[in-house]
Amino acid sequence: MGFSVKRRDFLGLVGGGAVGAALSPAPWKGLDDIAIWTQNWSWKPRLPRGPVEVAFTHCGLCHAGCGLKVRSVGGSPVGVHGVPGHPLSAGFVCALGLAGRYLSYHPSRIVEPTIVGADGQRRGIPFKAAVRQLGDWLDDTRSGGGHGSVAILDNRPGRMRSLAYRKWLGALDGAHIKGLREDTPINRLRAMLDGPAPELGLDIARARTVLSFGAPVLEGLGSGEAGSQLRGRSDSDKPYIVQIETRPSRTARGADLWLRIAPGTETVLALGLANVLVSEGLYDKEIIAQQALDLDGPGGYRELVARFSPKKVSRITGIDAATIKKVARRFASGPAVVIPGVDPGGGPLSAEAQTAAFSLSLLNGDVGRPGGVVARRASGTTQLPREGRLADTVELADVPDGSIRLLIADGVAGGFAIPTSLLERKLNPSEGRVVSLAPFERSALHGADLVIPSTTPFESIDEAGVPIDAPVDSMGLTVPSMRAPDYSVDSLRVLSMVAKSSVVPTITELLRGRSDRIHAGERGSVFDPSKGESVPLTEFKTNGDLWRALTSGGLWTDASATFSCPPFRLMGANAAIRDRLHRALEQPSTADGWAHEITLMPFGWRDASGDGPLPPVMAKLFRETRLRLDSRFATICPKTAGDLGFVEGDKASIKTSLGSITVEVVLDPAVVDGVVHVAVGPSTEAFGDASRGKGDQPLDLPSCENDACWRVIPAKMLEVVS
Amino acid sequence: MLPGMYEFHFELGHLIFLGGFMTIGAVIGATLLIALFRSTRIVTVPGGAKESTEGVLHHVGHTLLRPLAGGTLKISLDDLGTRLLGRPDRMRLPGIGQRITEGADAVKLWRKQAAATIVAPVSGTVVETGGHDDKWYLRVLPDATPVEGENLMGATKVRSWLTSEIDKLQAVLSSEDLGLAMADGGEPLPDLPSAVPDADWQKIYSEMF
Amino acid sequence: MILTRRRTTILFFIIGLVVAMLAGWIAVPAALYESIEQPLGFSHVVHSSDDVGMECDDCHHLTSEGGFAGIPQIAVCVDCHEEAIGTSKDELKLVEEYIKPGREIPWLVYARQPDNAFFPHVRHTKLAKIPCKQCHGDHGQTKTLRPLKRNRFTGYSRDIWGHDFSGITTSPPWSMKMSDCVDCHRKRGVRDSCLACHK
Amino acid sequence: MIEPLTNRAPTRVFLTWIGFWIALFAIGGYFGMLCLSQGLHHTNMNNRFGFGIWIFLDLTVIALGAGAFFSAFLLYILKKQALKDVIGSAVVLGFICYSGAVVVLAIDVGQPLRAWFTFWHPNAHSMLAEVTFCLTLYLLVLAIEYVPLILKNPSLSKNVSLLIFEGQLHKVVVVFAGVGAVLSFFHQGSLGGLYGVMNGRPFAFREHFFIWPSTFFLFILSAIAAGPSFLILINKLASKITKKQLVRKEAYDFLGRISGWLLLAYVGLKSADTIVWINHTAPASGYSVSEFFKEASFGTWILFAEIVLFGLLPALVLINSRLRKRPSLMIVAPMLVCIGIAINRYVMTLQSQSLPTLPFEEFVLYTPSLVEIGVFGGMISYGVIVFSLSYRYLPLYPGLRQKAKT
Amino acid sequence: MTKTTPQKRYGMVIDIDRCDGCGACMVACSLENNVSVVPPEAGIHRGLTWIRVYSVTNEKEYPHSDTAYLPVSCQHCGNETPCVGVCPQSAVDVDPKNGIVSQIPERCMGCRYCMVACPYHARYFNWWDPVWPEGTEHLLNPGVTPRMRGVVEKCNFCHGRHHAAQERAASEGRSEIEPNEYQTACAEACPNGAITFGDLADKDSEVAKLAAGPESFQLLKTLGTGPKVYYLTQRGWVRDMAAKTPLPLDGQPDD
Repeated sequence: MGFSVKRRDFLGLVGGGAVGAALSPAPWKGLDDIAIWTQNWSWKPRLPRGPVEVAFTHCGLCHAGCGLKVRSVGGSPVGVHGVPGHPLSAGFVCALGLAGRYLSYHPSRIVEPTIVGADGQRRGIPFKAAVRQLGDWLDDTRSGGGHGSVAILDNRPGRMRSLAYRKWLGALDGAHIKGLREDTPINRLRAMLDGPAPELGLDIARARTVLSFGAPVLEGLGSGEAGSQLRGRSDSDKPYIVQIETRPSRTARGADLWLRIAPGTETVLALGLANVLVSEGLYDKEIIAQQALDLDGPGGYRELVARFSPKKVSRITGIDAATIKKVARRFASGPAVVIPGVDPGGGPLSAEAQTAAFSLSLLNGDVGRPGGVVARRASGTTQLPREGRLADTVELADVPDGSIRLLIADGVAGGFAIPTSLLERKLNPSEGRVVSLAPFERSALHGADLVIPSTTPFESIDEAGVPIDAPVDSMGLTVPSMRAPDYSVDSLRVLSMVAKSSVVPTITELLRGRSDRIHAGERGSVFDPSKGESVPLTEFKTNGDLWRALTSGGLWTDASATFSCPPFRLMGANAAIRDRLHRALEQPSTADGWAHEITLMPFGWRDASGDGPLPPVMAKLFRETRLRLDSRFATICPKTAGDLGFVEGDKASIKTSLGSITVEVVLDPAVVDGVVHVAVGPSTEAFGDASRGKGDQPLDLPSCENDACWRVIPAKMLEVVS
Repeated sequence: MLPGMYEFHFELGHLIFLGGFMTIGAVIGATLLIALFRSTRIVTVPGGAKESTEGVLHHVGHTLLRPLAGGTLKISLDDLGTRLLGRPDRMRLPGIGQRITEGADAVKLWRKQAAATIVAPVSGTVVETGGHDDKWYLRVLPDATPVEGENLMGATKVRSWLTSEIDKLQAVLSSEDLGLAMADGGEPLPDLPSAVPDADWQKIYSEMF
Repeated sequence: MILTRRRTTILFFIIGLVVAMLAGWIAVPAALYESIEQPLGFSHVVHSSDDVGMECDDCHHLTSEGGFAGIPQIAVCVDCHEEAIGTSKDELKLVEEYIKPGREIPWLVYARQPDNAFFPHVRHTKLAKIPCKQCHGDHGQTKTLRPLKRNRFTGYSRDIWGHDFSGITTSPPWSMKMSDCVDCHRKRGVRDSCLACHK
Repeated sequence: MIEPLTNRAPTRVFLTWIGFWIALFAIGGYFGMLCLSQGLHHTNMNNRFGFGIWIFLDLTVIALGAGAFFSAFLLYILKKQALKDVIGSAVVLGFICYSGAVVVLAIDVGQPLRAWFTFWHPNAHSMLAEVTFCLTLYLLVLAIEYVPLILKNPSLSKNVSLLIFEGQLHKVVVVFAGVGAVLSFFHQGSLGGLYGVMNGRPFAFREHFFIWPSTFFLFILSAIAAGPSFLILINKLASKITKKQLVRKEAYDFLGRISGWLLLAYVGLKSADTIVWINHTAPASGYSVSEFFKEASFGTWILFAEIVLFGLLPALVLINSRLRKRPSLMIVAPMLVCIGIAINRYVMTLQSQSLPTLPFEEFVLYTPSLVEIGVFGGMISYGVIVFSLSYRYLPLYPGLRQKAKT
Repeated sequence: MTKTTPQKRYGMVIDIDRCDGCGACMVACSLENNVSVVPPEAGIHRGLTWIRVYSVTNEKEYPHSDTAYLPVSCQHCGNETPCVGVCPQSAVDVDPKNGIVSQIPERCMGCRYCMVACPYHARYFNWWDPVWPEGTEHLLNPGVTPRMRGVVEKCNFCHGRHHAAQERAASEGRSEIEPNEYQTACAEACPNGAITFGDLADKDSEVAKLAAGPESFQLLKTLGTGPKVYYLTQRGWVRDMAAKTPLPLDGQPDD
């Protein structure tokens, strides 16, 4: 009867223990600590601690050169903000600039020099061996090749660094190729002027009308000041924005007037507008008669334009004649700016379209007039301290095919996407080699034979860009706010190690040289970001003071200069372009070769320029919401979808002769019937998910035979049942 | 939750909510403790409800054994015994946890100066006692199961044994010339002692039990 | 009687009780907190003595932005300790291992609040005029630096929970967990919402 | 060793039966661990669907588990002796439903280790806090009511002091029945209040009486209506599987009658509430009810099904004593009742989240992922396992007397 | 429910006609508040976007097609705040001093009831463990703590900046902050100045004037939660779209 002593007492012991434990703080603190543990899991990042320092610099990620205020703790930036009152960016920083600091840790960051071996496999090699290899390739290229066999692809040609490239190329009889950028077309206008013309800028802020042929005017074109601030202004003399574009881009949707033209008919519309200007005499007859060299006579401009009556133009472009007349009259009513756009993904307009567009500016007398095209005096960027021949800068389109045997690509961010086929065609088929000096792997150059890591704009000192819409020249520095990793090396240092003959100066010497020359010029004023106002240059006693102001984030801006427009040719000097202008009408909007099912129009997001890497946080715009459609989606209008048998969300494949991509269909009533718009990027790999691979590359599709224009691509669209 | 906590402010919502919760918690705790407390001390509690008769055993000492779920047995007076004793004035039941052995006397009942001792039908430990006025019972855990013994009768044998017992009672009563104890159907009156007060119940009890 | 052997059960009960209390009050705290030595010895007394003549806010001062500079950077020490002045081995270690290579001293902060707590020193010292001793104790008069007692499980310093393991502190330096801050705020009639102190 | 009660299935048969359910339970357990260790992205829930199939499961199971408190209340307090047969299975069923729901909630919640915050920093105005309090307390009461059942197992009942304790517990069961009823009244109601309180969701928001929305009372009524039906279903199922007549006819009849009348009352109140909601509450917050039922997957058919097809119909069957005699109807009607309650919980949980509130949002549908279905199955199998073990080792059904070995 | 009228009522006014959907506010907000990036398979309903720009078209053919962009963040509802009343462990709280609805991730149990209750879907759940690219730990904003898996997070009007402004004011001896010292990251980053942030209770503040203006409208105003974010537009179809919820009881369109 009863129980063994052991069990009953054991229960007593346990009971006592429980009561004892409950009376001690251990279990309650344990409970509390468990909850705290769920807040401090080991993989949760620790916040940087320490005092916050504030510094000012410029953003080097694109040529807009926005001013930045950088808060950093312990030497690494923890916050990037705009600089209110900055002459160029007026406090604006785009999404890419805000998150630029994360690019230095992007998975597609190149951390060691790599070379593609004979077996086609890419493997790492030490820096010394990479430079020696580059030197060898350079030697056998110079021995065999003619002019332009060595070339440098420069995404921002106006910098001091470009001067050093041209001096280095001068000695090797190489070509300095201009990468694709917003202000590439401006040189077309300079080519139309007779005689030497200074650097040109577009004075959008004071223009009465802005005629944009597909330029992303309201998406941050140029700097914050003129570009996207336009939309923010409600004052009466705000420029009337006319967007001539096929795609319902953000600018098109936000413009005051959106002319939705049929794909590839910009030239016809421009000449149509010119027809109205000429026929209604809405231009200053005496001046134009003196200055326009090819106005009259057989095959002259007047005769060319006469054939583009508004009725005929409206049939081709799809814009009704009345609107064409209204736009032309508004254009002629005051200072206006014409911008033939360069789409970050769709590439430039055709040469004849650019010429036709600029002819309107010339006809309207806007060149040299405030509110139109203004001159930007070069300041200390034209000559190098020491002697030596400078290679001339050429357009990618004007480079003869197969002429390049060694292409060195300066991979600084900000250049627009270039189709792989276009580059390959310019390379010598047998021994063409590409060397990429870039911080990241870029899809256009993913086939580079030799890759040498360089610094990102946040890690190295360099010149900030000058935006397309800046009325005057300026000089600001991208003062490094992060420590450059030791595996990255400056491109100039690579060239100096390779160049046997001429001495290549370092970037700091170049910048200091320009700063001293500007100081000698005693022109313009210097903006101090910490105080937020500008001080005339004359108050800086020594060039050391100016250099100190610039290296602490200051910005020198030139004084404005007047510039009278020299005589010009309305149809440009190039005979081929003149000929294509004359045949613009015969070429029906859809050439017979294009009797394809659909017209593919690739486009790119202004601040996510197609193929480069992006800070992961940009995924908020592309992946975590549908605010921007990336390269996985294609937009067509419901009518086309009906014809092709697609429904929203279907998987479709877009095919051209060169390849195909798979996309998901999105319907948008504002798209032109028979057209499909696909963004060239960013692919998931751009956000740092390297494991996902490149994904489809819309820019692999265009073959762009005629003068490197791939904005309009005939293609087929097939249902992919998935 | 407690006044010391950060955002605790004596607001109506908190009072009702926590007050209700605390009281219900207290009620549950209290009842548990009471049950625990009771099982460590002896307190008699009113008996359970009527059970079915299937599987019941009778013991010659006029006690019934009814097996309960869980292997315990319920011992109570059989029908004849209750009629013989009616409402006992006093009774003494074994304590909970006390052992009873088969054959030894377990329960003592007094009725009008006569005392009857009831013999334990089976040996085991008393688990629960209960019952009021005439319906007392013991719940016992038998030492050995299954319970058997020659003094235990199944339903079949009990009928014949019962008639002999009634004849025996008849004989004892008649010796006391009290013939009136039997209801006309030959069934003893429900409460014999009150019906036949002046019989020598002490002798009857010692005879019958 | 069922519970015959009550006495032994009660005995076992008491044994269990005592053992649990001892564990709860003494063994668990000892095991829970690891004590870690500071990288360098440092005597506040010597530095604030008359011949050296340094003030508290030479090292622990508020920045212009109102933030608290906390424990000084190596740059502050370099002003005097370019070369070893005294003879103490700590100073030698300071010069050799930190000043020369220019490395920051990894001090262990006693009152380190977790990442999600926002404690504006400036509002407490400048506006509310609360002396540093109130929370940090008389650290200014110490000759050597006591080892940091850190909770192995949460990584918090023991100064947060308080040196009495029950978490109840009766006299300054007050411990610095949420309930302590709240009591002090409540005493002064300061009524705040969560985001006042949470980041 | 605890050996089973007599006349139970041979061990081999039992093992195959329980083996299957244990396998299902293991799968559910694995998926549960997956969610707890790696996070809730394995489910198909998203920012538009904070509550998914698990919350629907919890609500339905707790509503069906109301049979426990209601039969305890009827038996011990209102002295309805007919329920004596089913009280054992009712308590076990209730315990299974509540403990299963709590475990699934622990997996569903993002930070289960902080669950005690609800007790330490309660928000008195939150319905979910009230549910947490009363649910945990009632789970304790159910456990207390489950203990005597366990103590009745023959091998355990050798220990006399346990038997005595069980005897005492039995004596105080009335208190627990009362407390259980009060607790269940509140948490069943608060589960309903979860939805009626949301002034941000016009589909779910209802008129308030003092601080309780009408769904508070509707959920209680529907729970005590569904509880007895679920009890009938499970007991009939158990007796079919064990091929024994476990519960007497009167018990089934009584349960059916109670369930029928309560369901009728519920259907009446529910229709009244819906009418008020259609004409007054929803338009007041700017939403026309036609907009709520515009999508096919949640059309007006679901409202009709819930109230009429699965509400009124079974109610009419169950209140009619003649129909209650027919055994086939006594299975179909309770089943309809349970399905009706499940639809109501499904609609309140998922339809209110599918419907867009912002004008530029679209209607979004939700389908559970494999992991969610795995845990759902795991919880069901947990219930079957516990019930099977209880039936095998514990005397659930007093009527089924264990034959005395004579 | 603490119904004391707060001394300040911080709110925002977003001019829909100026917003062109560039998304700078979303990126600036995520950077300022250390909001992590979710894995690619997340899809559009499992992201963490404290302010989320919806694009809405008027469904018309060219040339009448028009698009409006609506940035929607937490509206910091002032009246019967839906999420405050439902959180079981008071992880959500309306600050009586400035009307900001706070969400404390350390107290949040992740039951997601507040997400279901919020009509603006302004609350986001960490379905994944927030992961930061290798080495970027020291780039985070020290003013805001990163969250952990299994908790809800929402816009708190960049409260890290409110703290910084308080510290700066305190260093000048002031305990209250001036209106221009505290501005949210989205308002600062917006290139077109579409977002204005300020104290609605202060009558002569920019926000209060715009909010009281004729062009202002609110989302889901008929629900009566008293949102503190106002939208401006001169485009009729945008206003009709916002008021798309059927006519309130009295039948007049809510203008």
